[in-house]
Amino acid sequence: MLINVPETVVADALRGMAAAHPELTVDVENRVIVRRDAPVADKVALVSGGGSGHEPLHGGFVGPGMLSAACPGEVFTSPVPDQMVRAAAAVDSGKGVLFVVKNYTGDVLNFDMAAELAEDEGIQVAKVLVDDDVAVTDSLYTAGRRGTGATLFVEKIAGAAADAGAPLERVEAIARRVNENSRSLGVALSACTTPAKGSPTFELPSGELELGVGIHGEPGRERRAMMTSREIADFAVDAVLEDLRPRNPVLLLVNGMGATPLLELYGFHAEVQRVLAERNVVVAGVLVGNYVTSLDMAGASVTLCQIDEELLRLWDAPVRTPGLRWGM
Amino acid sequence: MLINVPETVVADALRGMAAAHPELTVDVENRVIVRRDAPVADKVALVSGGGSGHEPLHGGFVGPGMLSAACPGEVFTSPVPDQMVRAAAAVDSGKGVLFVVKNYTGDVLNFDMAAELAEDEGIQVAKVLVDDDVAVTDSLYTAGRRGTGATLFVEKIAGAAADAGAPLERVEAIARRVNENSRSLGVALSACTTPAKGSPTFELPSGELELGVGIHGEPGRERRAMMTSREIADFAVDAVLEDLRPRNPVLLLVNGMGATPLLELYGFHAEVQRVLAERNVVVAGVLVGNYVTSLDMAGASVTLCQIDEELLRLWDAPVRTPGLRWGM
Amino acid sequence: MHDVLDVLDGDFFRRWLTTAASAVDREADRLTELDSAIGDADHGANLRRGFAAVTEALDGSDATAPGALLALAGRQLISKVGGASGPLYGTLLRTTGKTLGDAGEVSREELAQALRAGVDAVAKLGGAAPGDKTMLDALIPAVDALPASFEAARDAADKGAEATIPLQARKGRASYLGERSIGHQDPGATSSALLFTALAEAAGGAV
Amino acid sequence: MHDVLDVLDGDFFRRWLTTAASAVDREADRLTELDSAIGDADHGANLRRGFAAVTEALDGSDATAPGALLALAGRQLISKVGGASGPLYGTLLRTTGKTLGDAGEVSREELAQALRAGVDAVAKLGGAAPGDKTMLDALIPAVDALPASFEAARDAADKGAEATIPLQARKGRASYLGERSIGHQDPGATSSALLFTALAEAAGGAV
Ligand SMILES: Nc1ncnc2c1ncn2[C@@H]1O[C@H](COP(=O)(O)OP(=O)(O)O)[C@@H](O)[C@H]1O
Ligand SMILES: Nc1ncnc2c1ncn2[C@@H]1O[C@H](COP(=O)(O)OP(=O)(O)O)[C@@H](O)[C@H]1O
Ligand SMILES: [Mg+2]
Ligand SMILES: [Mg+2]
Ligand SMILES: [Mg+2]
Ligand SMILES: [Mg+2]
Repeated sequence: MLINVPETVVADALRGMAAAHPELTVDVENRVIVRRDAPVADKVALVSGGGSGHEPLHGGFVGPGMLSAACPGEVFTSPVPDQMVRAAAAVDSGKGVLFVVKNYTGDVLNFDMAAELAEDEGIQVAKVLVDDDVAVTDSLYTAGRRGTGATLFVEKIAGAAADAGAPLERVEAIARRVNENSRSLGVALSACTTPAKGSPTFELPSGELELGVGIHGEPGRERRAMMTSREIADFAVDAVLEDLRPRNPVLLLVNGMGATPLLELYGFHAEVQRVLAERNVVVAGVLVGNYVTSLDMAGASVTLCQIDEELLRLWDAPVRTPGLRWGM
Repeated sequence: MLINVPETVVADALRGMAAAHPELTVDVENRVIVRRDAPVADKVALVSGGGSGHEPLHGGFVGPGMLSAACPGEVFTSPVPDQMVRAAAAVDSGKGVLFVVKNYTGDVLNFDMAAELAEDEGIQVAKVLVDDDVAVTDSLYTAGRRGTGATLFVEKIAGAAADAGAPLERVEAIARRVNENSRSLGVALSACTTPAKGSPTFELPSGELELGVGIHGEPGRERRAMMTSREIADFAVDAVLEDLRPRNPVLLLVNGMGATPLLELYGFHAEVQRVLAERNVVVAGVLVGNYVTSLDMAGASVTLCQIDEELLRLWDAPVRTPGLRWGM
Repeated sequence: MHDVLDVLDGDFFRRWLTTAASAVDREADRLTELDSAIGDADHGANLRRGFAAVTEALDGSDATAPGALLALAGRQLISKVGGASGPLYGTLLRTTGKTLGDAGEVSREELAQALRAGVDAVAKLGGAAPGDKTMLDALIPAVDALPASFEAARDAADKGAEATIPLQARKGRASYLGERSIGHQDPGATSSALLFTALAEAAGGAV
Repeated sequence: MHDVLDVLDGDFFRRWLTTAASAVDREADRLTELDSAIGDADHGANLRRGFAAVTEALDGSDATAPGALLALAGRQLISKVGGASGPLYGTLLRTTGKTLGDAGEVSREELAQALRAGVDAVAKLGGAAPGDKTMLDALIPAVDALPASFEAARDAADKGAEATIPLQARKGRASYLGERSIGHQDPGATSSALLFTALAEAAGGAV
């Protein structure tokens, strides 16, 4: 690993991010990444965060049209309430703050505590839980579906709504609508290695793949012998469609897990488009790249979001962040 | 690997790229990626290309302010003259075409042949060779320094000059100036695996690293036991500075080889900035990310380019490509 | 063998927490190993970071009341750990501490009662039930046994942690594994057992 | 043993090229293996792709003149291979073909002369000298020996290829290895030897 010691990985990365992105205010000590122009007068603010190791999520999505602030935790570990409260205080213009929370026990508990503390400080807080991963089927007997690729859709679209001046309840409702209409499935071709552990977090013999993997290398539905890009696309798209049963059109995210070359990811995207066409699904917008990663895991995930005119307009609205940029 | 069969990897990727980027015209059969609005009247055109497996280079750098077209070869294999001639014909407005060629025997020979053929067809062609890799020291007894990270600087800055309406000789001279003032050094923490071979292209025991690696996994200056991010930054920056001996200010590219998590790359960038500050080098512009990759190789490279006011202005000029975008 | 101590003062609680911190530090790799089997391989690092902060906070504080010391430790865990275990262990200690109030000394029975309130708060916050393969499966039997003796609590926690092996997880990350979570000891239950081992050690009992 | 053939017609050249194509296909993994030791692990795939295109082009062409057939093959290699070997082998065959002109039959001596022109063009294009550890180290001795016999050319090419093992590369990717290139056989010299083995085979010589 290209690190100094595991203990300083997140702080080192934040220093490096600060030096690369003068348009962000990076508080390395307190681990909060904020838009330099925050708080933006009369606008609802969006705060997200989660364990590190998924970059560019979330810090790379801070900027006009998307997040107001992000709180990076230790690698694969939810951030702590102090960070979230600090972030909320830094970005609140008085119009309130939406917490975008991926559905993991740690994230949920810490953001819940933070919401209480922030409200004690007079900040109006709403929360939206992202839980799009169809690999977790039996959500009654689990911590529920995990938050993965749809987080990008929620942050982008709700960010655009906030940017357009929508009030907190409206931004929250839109975020919720995006999440409810999004589903993902991820596939790992190799495990990832966390700095703290220094060896792969799970055993995945080469020549096998894990279908339905989570973004921390959590196991999925099943392990199989290696499949072709075509077969993986069939499996992933069908798993998502079966759960979502979307009306047309949809947004599509073909996301790399970190170590899959862009060359392979584009090829996989071609296969995903093929299945979608075969299933008569109309794609209104698409993103291919490494956006919600799992350190050095090889693999990819597919996220679909059923949209309407309003959501598509918000998706297309300008955004300017280190990780996602268009229209400005 | 997330592929179908090795033989279709490049074609599959091009289909996926076409579906992701409607702003590009992707000729999958003939392997040429062209700006949709080409030829742009009265502007010099830039054509580059090389083996695939380095994405987003070059195809991801096609667009306003950068390349007019790119020719992707097979993985790690130079494209063929037919592609380059076709690309040149598609983008030439009558003002001529600059070929940006990384210094590898294959690329040089194929672009040379293409230049002859294109000139036979009445297209005015100039060439610039990118050879920035300081790992190759003894260039009298080798094929010469390899073209690596500086390619991005050359394509961006010469692209901006072309965009501003400079004539071919001027665009060529600027490209040459950028190359002459750029140096790089790369470090591999793991080898990469090509689809055709299916196993790592070279042996790199875990716990060792290759200093001065090339972007196809070509070996470097020496192999050592694993070093910290800090030590690697010291080594890479000093190797580059020793060869370049730049006047202030410089542009800095901290480039990921493909499988190094952005989290680690940002941390490495912090160390690179530290050494540069210690050496009194002033950084006027910086880019951190996966831009000139080597499939799934873990590692990073450092490129410095000594600039002046003109080059900095061209660097800062707007660019809109899948892989690099600002100002528009 | 019966407990050495029955009146527990601030020194005792400091001893407990620093003993727990050493145990967590020593066993961090094992906790992470367990968490890598059915979680995300960070439980050891999480608690090590948290308890290091607890030790530092204790050193910097002149609090002597048991309740204040536990609440301080709980706040540190909440502020420094993150993940699932940070808020849960933080809530455990904070609620226990608050329940003890500002008495300068407490009895083992009072501690047991306060810990029960702490464990209830953990159950409420995390929504887990006994048998869900979480820290509760060590905490609940330990608290049940504490009125008997520190050693009994320690042994019950150990047994509870071991008894998570055949269980299928229904909460936390391990739940995503479904049946594949069976056959592995829960990392959180294991760290809970460490806390009760440290408690018995602080009380001078056999370890 | 002397050569079976001394008058070489279009059929002979078609046989040479398709035999070469099969040999390249059969030995592609070995060529890639050699290229992975001191290059970028694609030489086998490169030539397999190129010679498959050559075979297809020959099938689709009714050319019969040796020169035309070689030039056609050379153009295919240039258009389909890429890398260093594409232009180099393409130039070899194209120049050889052009030198042969449009005669319907050529002698072995004429072929040897034309190949020498082809090899010179390769040397000029790539700028390599004998001993630089490239395909030239097999091509030059083979062409030198061809006036004697096809078998002599084949053996000289084999020997030339093997003799690249102790050399330090000064051209192509392998040159980046410096001294570390010593001890490995050059992939391009190896594929050149395959071409001359195919030539001897096409001539009906012992293989
Ligand atoms: N809902 C819950 N209720 C009680 N304990 C839980 C719950 N979820 C997880 N845990 C405990 O937390 C432990 C994992 O802690 P840790 O690894 O530090 O956090 P994370 O799962 O966020 O990485 C599990 O082993 C389990 O004992
Ligand atoms: N300048 C040169 N002159 C002659 N032959 C060369 C030269 N450079 C490389 N070669 C030959 O090309 C071979 C490599 O071909 P190949 O692997 O197909 O291309 P690349 O090196 O572009 O991947 C080398 O083994 C060597 O024999
Ligand atoms: Mg965790
Ligand atoms: Mg090659
Ligand atoms: Mg964990
Ligand atoms: Mg090669």
